Amino acid sequence: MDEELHEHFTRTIERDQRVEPRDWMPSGYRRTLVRQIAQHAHSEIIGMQPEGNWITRAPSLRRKAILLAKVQDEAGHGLYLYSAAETLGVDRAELTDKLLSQKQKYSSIFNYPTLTFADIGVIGWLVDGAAIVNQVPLCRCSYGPYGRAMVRICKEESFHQRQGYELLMTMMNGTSRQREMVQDATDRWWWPSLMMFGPPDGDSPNTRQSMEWGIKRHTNDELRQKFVDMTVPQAEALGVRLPDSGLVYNPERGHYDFSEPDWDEFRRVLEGNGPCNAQRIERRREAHRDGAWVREAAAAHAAKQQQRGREAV
Amino acid sequence: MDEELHEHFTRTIERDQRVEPRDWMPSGYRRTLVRQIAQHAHSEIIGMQPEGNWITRAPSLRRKAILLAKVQDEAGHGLYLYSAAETLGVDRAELTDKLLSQKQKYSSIFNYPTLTFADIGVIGWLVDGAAIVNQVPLCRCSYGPYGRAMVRICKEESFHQRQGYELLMTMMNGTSRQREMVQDATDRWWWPSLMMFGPPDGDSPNTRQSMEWGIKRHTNDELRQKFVDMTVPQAEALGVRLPDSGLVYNPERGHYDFSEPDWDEFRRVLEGNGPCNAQRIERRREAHRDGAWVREAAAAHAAKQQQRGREAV
Amino acid sequence: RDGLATYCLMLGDDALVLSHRLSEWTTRAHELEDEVALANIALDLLGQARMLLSRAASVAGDGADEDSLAYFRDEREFRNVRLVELPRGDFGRCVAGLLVFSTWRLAVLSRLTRSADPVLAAVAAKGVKEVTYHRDYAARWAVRLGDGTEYSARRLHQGFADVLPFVPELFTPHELERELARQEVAVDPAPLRPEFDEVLRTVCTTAGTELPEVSTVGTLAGGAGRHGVHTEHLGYLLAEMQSLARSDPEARW
Amino acid sequence: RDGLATYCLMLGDDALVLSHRLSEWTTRAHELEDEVALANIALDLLGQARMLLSRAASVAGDGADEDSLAYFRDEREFRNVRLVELPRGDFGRCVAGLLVFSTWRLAVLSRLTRSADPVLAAVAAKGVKEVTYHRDYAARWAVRLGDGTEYSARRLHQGFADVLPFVPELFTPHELERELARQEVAVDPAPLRPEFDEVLRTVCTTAGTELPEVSTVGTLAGGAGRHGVHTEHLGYLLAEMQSLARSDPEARW
Repeated sequence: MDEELHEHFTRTIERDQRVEPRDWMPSGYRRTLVRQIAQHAHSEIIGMQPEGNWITRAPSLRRKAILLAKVQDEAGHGLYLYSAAETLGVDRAELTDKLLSQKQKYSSIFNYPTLTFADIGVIGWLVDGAAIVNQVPLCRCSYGPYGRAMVRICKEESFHQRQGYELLMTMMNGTSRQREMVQDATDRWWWPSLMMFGPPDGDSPNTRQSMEWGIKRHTNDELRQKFVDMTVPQAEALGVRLPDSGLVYNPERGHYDFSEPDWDEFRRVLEGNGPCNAQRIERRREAHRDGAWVREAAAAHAAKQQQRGREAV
Repeated sequence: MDEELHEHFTRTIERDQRVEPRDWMPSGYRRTLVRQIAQHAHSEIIGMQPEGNWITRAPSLRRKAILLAKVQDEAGHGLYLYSAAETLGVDRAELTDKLLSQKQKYSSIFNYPTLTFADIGVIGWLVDGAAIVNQVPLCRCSYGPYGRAMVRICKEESFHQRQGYELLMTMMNGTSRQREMVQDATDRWWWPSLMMFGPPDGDSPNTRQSMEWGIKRHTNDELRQKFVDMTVPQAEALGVRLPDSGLVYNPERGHYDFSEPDWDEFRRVLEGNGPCNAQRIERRREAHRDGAWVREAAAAHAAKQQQRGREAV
Repeated sequence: RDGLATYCLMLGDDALVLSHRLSEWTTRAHELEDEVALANIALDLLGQARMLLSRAASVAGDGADEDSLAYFRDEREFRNVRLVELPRGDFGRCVAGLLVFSTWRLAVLSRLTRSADPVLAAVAAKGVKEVTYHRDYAARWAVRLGDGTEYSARRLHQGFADVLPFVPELFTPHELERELARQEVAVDPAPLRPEFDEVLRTVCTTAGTELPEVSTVGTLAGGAGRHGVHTEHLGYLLAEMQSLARSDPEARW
Repeated sequence: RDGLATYCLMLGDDALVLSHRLSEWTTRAHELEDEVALANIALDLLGQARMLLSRAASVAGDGADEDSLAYFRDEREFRNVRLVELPRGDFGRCVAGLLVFSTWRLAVLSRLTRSADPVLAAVAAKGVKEVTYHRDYAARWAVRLGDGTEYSARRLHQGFADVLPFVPELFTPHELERELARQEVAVDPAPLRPEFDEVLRTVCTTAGTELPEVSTVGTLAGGAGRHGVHTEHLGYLLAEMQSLARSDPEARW
């Protein structure tokens, strides 16, 4: 019986069909998915903070509306993803606890501070850009609910990416101070964006298994290369310099060569020592703590309502 | 015996000598003084708030230093005055409680908001100016500790008043926006400043007794007139208009005539319905509440130290 | 025309300032669903503010636009009621404030749909739908908090105690509102008070709570928010909101 | 000369930003005596900031003055360490932060009295006396809180947990500090760490508390406050501090 189920699962994967919540799946597959989806959901939620940092200071009402809507979309993405994770038998409160107790991670990119409004544009351009490169293949993820959530998310992310790029275009056509802000923000976010694809393939032991399971479709280095190739012409169109003297087109490979990111910094941030790790987690803990009485009130009211309903019968 | 003491007290007052803490005094005298000194101390403390509101936004570092020092001086004045009250057998914690529970009052002027930085100058000029007119006679108050505290306070207040006036002079010699700010602040603070002298003499039943006891030296209306006479030429020198079309020099009286303040507004503010009453009291309550654990810690440490001292003997 | 422009600023500033306060809840609410809801309300109000400020600018015809009005006026030139300036507070305050504000605004906007000014009428028509949702959201939460735990009932009650002192100002018309109301352009809020009280009473009954007795926050020689006499909170809000726009006035974003 | 100007900005901005944070305690402390003390410390630091910013301006010789430097630089141009930007927090945090800051600054200033730059040497000499008092104030309170109640000991401990992650930055010299230290103008803070640790150890022993184990707050490609890479808190502080000065750049005050 067990073997039969396993074979069915393997065939589903091989034929590029979708595994659905009620289907049997190996526990490793389930665990990997839960971890990945949760981390992805947490990233959406924590990712609200660096951008949220500029909502009250956005320099025009139009930009304020765009930014507020974007941050709101991220909360929405978090909600879809927590729902997708719930189809695997975990619940959201449990995942929230794991985020707050730092037993689950979120994307390290959000541990960097947003220091100027140009960061909002650059996050749209580079960070959402990198996220899209990472996520488009996930739309074909073997696990149905995750793949379908990604379709919706990718659509909105592309929209955000265009808005970010458009902000940068506007700023590059603005005052010299605005152009300097864009260059400065690009300098700060370029390397962290490259790190978003994870460690080099040689240091990414789980990649092979994830690819076999149809969760991942490309290696970290493949995706990183894709992102660089895509981004260089965008930077040129923008008139911004990417901060890597090793970045040159290699006609033999048909790709851009580029320098290694500082993987020590990557590891330090991952281990909790980035510029904003403590602040990001503390903000969520504070919201959770300060909101406990509200959640309790809602639960108490719901229970009373149910009780009243029963008594009325 | 009692009669003898009373006679001694009366003679001290009549000869314009000072009553000292250990001297016998009528309980009404003591009560009146406690109320007045406490109200005065509370006014210094609450008065820190409208000015404190601009410390972090002062437009030059020099003005910031002046303002911070001034607000600090007010805390100092509060401390002298609480000490003077303590010589009458009440303690500071009790007075603080009475402020926080609104059983004792503070000057109503501090229930108005400071809306621009010109308010800082106008408070120095008009509010400190009115305070000085009120307080200079108090330096000769029959109760020694109060009179002596007032000498020191009046000296510092005069300094503050000059600084306020100097700020306004600078602003009036500045941009048109600065001049408008000064006029606007003058318009807002003029009437409340006139109200600082209390209700018209006809509505001030305690004045006579206070004057007999040598606590008060002039009636409210006398002091108000003095303030107006003093302030009109200062306004002219400044180039600012006082917002009272009834303000004209009366050569017969040798004083300026002026219109009645809005005594209904005065009463409303006194009863707690000014623009900032709730905010002012809440700020003090919050500081008191938030600081409770610090006071407890200091007391616990002191007790432990004492205990250790005893054990070491 | 100046009068109409100023009236648009009044309603526009109300929306702009409250939108700012609500947007402060982003990343700070008790559940993601409520962060989404509060951001939605903030976005609706921001949209109303933009339309009203743009209308004010085009009526005044002096080269201003929504951004110059939002970012380059000083505190004394803002015309919003003081209620919307109050610091964020906790969720009990948020719910009480939003219930009060949206009940009042809904009463105003629903009359304003018949304004002689077609733009105001159109803005009001759109706003009515939005603010109806805001009010329902606040009312639902008022019921949950009032009927929830003892503690939540206390927080709601304190929230009302904090905001109710600012309610009389909402129903005290500025001379301009009265004047424009006579021309059927604006709405005089004074007669709407019974309708407002009725809604609050209904919500409080359902929530099992009673509105606290409070004193009214005073005015300055009769002036309040509509006259540019604000609480001390507004200056800090504007310092933050306007900081970047003012740091480079030549910039376009 | 540019180097010296920048070095003055570093030490000046440290003082300016912390002075701002301490001045936020005005009307908020647990006793009037401590409001006076904290305002005094804020005033001392403001005085140090003014001398250092003025020195930076006169060395640079480009028409700047203390006010243009304080009010018209943007966040990325501020050179202070990140420690001083942290939000006010409670009194436990205040004491922990002040103890750490003043212990470090005293170590720096006492060396700086021998600077080859006579102005820096004079500023340092004055500063040493002031900061000695600041450190003693903080140390006395650390002992009271640590030895006071269980709760106060916990608050002090949490205060240290909040500020210690920013300590390594204090002892990591900027290239410029190293360069100027070689010229005997500036002080390289790196060798001062043992002295700092010793002071903290002594205070903690007396207070009966242990310093918590914490992780270091990271840098951005090696850059931190001295490079203009700040926490997200600084922008809000500057928005508030600079709002009025920037609202009318032509004005003189």
